[in-house]
Amino acid sequence: MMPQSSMIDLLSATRKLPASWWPNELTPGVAAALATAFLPLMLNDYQLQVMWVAFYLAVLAISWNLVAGYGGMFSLAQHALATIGGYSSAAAVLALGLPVWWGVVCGGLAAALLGYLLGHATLHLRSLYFAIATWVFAEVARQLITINYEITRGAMGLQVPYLFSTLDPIAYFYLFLGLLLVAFGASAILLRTKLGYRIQAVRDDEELAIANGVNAARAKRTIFAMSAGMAGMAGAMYGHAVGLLAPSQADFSQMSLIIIAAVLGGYRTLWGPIIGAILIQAVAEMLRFSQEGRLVIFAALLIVVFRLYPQGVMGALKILATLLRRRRQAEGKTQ
Amino acid sequence: MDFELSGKLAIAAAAAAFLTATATSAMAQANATPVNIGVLTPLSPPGDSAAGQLIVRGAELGAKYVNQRLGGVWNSTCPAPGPVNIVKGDDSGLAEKGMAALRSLVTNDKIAGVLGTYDSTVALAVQPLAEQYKLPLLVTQASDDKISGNHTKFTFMTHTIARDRSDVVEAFIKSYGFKRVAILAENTDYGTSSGPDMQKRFVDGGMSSQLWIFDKTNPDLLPTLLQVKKFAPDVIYNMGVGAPAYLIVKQSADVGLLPKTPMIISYDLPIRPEFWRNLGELGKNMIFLSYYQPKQVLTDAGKWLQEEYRKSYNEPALYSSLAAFGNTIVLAQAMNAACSTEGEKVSGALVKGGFTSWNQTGVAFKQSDGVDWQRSVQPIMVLQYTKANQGFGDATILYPPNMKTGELVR
Amino acid sequence: MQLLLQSLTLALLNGAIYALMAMGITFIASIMRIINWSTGEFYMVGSFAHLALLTVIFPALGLTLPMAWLLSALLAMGLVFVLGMVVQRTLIAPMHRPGTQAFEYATIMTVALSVLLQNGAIMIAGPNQYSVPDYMRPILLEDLEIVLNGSRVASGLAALAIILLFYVLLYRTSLGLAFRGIAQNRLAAETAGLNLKTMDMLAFGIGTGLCAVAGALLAPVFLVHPLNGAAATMKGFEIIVIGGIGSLGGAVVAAFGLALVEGLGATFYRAELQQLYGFVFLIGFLVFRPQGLFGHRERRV
Amino acid sequence: MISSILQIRCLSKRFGGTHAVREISADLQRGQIYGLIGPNGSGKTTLINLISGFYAPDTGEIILDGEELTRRKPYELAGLGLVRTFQMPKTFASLTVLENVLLPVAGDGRSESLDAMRDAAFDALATTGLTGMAQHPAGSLSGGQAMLLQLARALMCAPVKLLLLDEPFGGVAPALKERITHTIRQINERFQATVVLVSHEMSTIRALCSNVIVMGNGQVIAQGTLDEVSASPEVVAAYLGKPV
Repeated sequence: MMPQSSMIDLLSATRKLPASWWPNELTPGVAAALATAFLPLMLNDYQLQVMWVAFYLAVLAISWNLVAGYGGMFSLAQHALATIGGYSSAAAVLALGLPVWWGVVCGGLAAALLGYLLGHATLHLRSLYFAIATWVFAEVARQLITINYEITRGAMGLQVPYLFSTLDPIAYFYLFLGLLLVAFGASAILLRTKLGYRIQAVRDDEELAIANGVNAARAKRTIFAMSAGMAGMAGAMYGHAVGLLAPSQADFSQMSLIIIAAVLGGYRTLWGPIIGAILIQAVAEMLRFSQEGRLVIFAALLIVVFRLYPQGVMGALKILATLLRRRRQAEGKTQ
Repeated sequence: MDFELSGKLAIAAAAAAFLTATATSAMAQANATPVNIGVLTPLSPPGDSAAGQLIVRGAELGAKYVNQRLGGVWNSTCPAPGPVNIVKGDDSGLAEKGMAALRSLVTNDKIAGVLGTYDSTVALAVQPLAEQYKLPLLVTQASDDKISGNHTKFTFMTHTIARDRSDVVEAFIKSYGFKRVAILAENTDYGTSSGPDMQKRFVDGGMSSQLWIFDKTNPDLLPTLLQVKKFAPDVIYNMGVGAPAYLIVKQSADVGLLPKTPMIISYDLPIRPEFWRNLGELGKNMIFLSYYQPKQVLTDAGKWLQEEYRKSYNEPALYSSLAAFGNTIVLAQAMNAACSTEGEKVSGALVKGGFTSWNQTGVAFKQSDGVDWQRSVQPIMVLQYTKANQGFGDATILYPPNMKTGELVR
Repeated sequence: MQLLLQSLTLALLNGAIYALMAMGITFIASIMRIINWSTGEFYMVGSFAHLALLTVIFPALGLTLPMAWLLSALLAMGLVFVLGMVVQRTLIAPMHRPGTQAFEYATIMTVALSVLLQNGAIMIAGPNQYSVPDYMRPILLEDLEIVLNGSRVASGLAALAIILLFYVLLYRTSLGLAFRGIAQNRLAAETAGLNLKTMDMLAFGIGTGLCAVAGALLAPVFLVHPLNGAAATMKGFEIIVIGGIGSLGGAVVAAFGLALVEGLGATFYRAELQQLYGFVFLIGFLVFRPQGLFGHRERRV
Repeated sequence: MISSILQIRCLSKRFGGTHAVREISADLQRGQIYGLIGPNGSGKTTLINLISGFYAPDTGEIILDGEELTRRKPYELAGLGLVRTFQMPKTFASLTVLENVLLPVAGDGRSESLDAMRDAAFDALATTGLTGMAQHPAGSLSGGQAMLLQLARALMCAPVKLLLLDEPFGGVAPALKERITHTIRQINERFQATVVLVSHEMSTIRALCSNVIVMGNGQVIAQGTLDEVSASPEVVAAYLGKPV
């Protein structure tokens, strides 16, 4: 009775079920990370520096994609949470005398806690108000860091200890590659857990999710705090990689960059933020003849790509793959 | 045999000739190889791209000057490797972008020296990299005294720090008998390093002084200025850069502080042509700090710059451009003195000093104590306009006393 | 006392200006349910268009008119109105696809647009700040020892006039009725035969035009340069939240309230916290009255 | 033995000036299928929203199987066996059909692993005839299929005590109506679940429901078998809009 195509679907469905905690996306992720780990053999200092900055941006974009893309919470505070992570770590290291690694942990925890509180205060708001509320949070953070220059040194920049004793970018390349792999793996696994399904269900239809037994508010708060923690930890590592913190990291232009990276690569996809961040860095380096025009070209690129493929580069790749498959099937039939 | 031998000889000769020719042409090519000098400066937000553009203009004209007037680097004593070329690196005013840009300049462009840093954060972040690469770093306009205070081997500073400005403003204010000073500083590294320093100085010196720090993105400074008015200062020190500087002037008039209270602008903004267009009558009697004045005798290089700048951009060069220009030609001179583009040798030459820049003071980097480590101190003048739409050259020099050309008009 | 009086006078003038700054963003949000993140950039484009018209194009045409500034500001508004409609049709409308959350996608588009316009302006306009000649001579209220900047007064009055015109458009014309219907319920308005595509395009044009005329009018007060739109964005967001989306009256009241809170706070307490007073005010609203002053709670389900 | 499953006492809800539900009391029996009918605007959907916790009642209480519901959070109700569907069929559009069906298992307070419930999910898909769509995004379903998906999810909310169905046949292709009726019966039989069915289609009401509750103007105006209520003058008046 059952048509053949749906039998095939059923079989593949059984295989693709969220049965295992090891998501399908993770295998190519680990493979790519392993391949990337050999890159320093071919790259010079500068390229390594560009790569680690790309990885850092990718981590922020992943964390934002988690709240905004998968969670449907259009937050505009990711850059500020990262900055807060950086300054919290600095406080732990400089004021309390903790080791730098502990500082990084403190930075992540502080950002997660603030994220949780911010989520508590704002997540009941409708999307438009929520976006503005998070933007206000970011702006307040930036201004407070700037105004309290007696403590933070404001725009003069706060010097913090480096994570490693060397300035060699190889060390930071592996550090941020590791962080990126963790962030990618964590979100891939998270999306396959019950919490992951809950948050995606809430994103699609909050009422329906509630009617099916999902505590929507709690799911949103949890994801928001996790994403904030991820950003905060990345921000803390960033501070100790650059050796300097400044309120300009909490400038909205940094948030724009995170959004551009995530959306250009593919909004609501696991690989998108990574592809986007690396693409942005690569394009920036190709455009070295026109430094001033860098952001103009990014924005134009985003507008064109996003207009044609709202799923970004990932969307374009998917369409390409479908076309190729169809052509192959067509060829198969003619033969 | 003979034939073979002569044949072989001929071939050898031909080969030798070919090799020589290749080598010569290669050397000729090597001679033409430009020496790259990096300009690391903010060219996109959140950095102050307006300042960055001025710095780039100065550096590019500096390279032009070196190539046209000095005949490139290594012009006299060493075999000349060729012209100087400016390579831009955008730091967006961010430490991490600055590091990446500097690494790019070193790795891809093989720069022999870098100048232009504008934000203190960027200067502090790239300082250790410059050490690592043994790359001379000329800090053009970052003003935090930690930069020279760190006593690093390859960092050189030509910019004034908080203390220099405080010295001049304090001496000027004292000599004219002002007693109540209102300081309005923007919340950038410039404002937060100099503002508090200056206020402390005035209070320690027995004057009454109050400091207001304001957000650079806030265009409405009226509430702040109402507080200033309540304080009733007899002079206002305006530490805005760019738009805020204009806004302070305009809005001081809105609350009635101007034209009664004298105002000092902390840099040479008033020499720009749009100053009068933007402010009109309000610009009358404006006092401002400047690092040069047209009647001041500039060096040939300085004169050349002002002329070329006016030709290219149809306005006078501001301090940012002058400083970047100066840094570029100083770096070129140091390379010439060292007969090398190697960082170690160039920085050695820089420490020996004795370079011409755009002003008559010259540039020397002594390894003095504290914040004067490898820092070349530049003279600061205090000027005043006395009429609306006055030309920059006609402004009165009020300070230093030995250059004074007129009295303060209140 | 004199200080209080002066502070209040300035806050009133600022209120009118803030109201005009916020009108565009509120209007677009109420009709299209998106935040126009490029509000500040349309403000900036408006100010540059005004600068070009008033100081280059008018003199070149030999035009010497009384109140040329007003004409020029209105022309700038018209130009940006057209630009806004083009942008809406080509970039924003296509983001309303089935299965996508229009809010997010359109907002992302406006973020990209804002980066493009801002940095484009930096590239084209260069590092300088510009101003246009003052619109009016300063007004001296001698008894009160208060000076009022003529341009502020002129632009404040013009702002009020434009807001009044906008009010007439919204509440006294059939087009306005249509807009109000859409703001209430898009689905019902569409069922009632309104062409949402055209109306969205018009709304975006009008909204950006309002931002632009604010930028033009304020050219002598807040200067013309590539980053001058930041304030308009900031005030716009604050006023949207305080006033409630879709309420013109709310936006006007919120604008004056915000100007008062900021002005009084910064005049009588710490001045460097000026912008934070507005934020605190706003956070208060988010916590205690998230629908804003005159907004209404949406029924769920 | 208590055969009553849901007790409603004096339930009221106002929206501004309109009294959408006024002082309704009712007692529903375990394992019965009730039809909830009444003219448009008579308060049927408001009543469903009140029982399922989406509206907080102004007065009154709701007791499900001995548990007071009014103080419970809406998301807790699913765990207590109270399941509802929506009039406009709702789906989690970006999740696959299979993930949609598994979602109740991911809800707070459910301890089974998703893996363990896979077979149950396929059973639910088979019951609703959606097996072939398992890997398709739910956003691509037709209205009728989406309605079936709601029922498939209900099957996963085991054990279902009370199933509230708001217009499950509205705009559904005839071929699928049969499937929906079949699924409703399945749920009813398998869990001994009480079903409240809001519908305008008297033929399906007649086929499915043993009991019919008629609402008019926010109140229950009649209760009994379909034939009994059809004969009631109040019901006729309510439908024709005449005063009693």
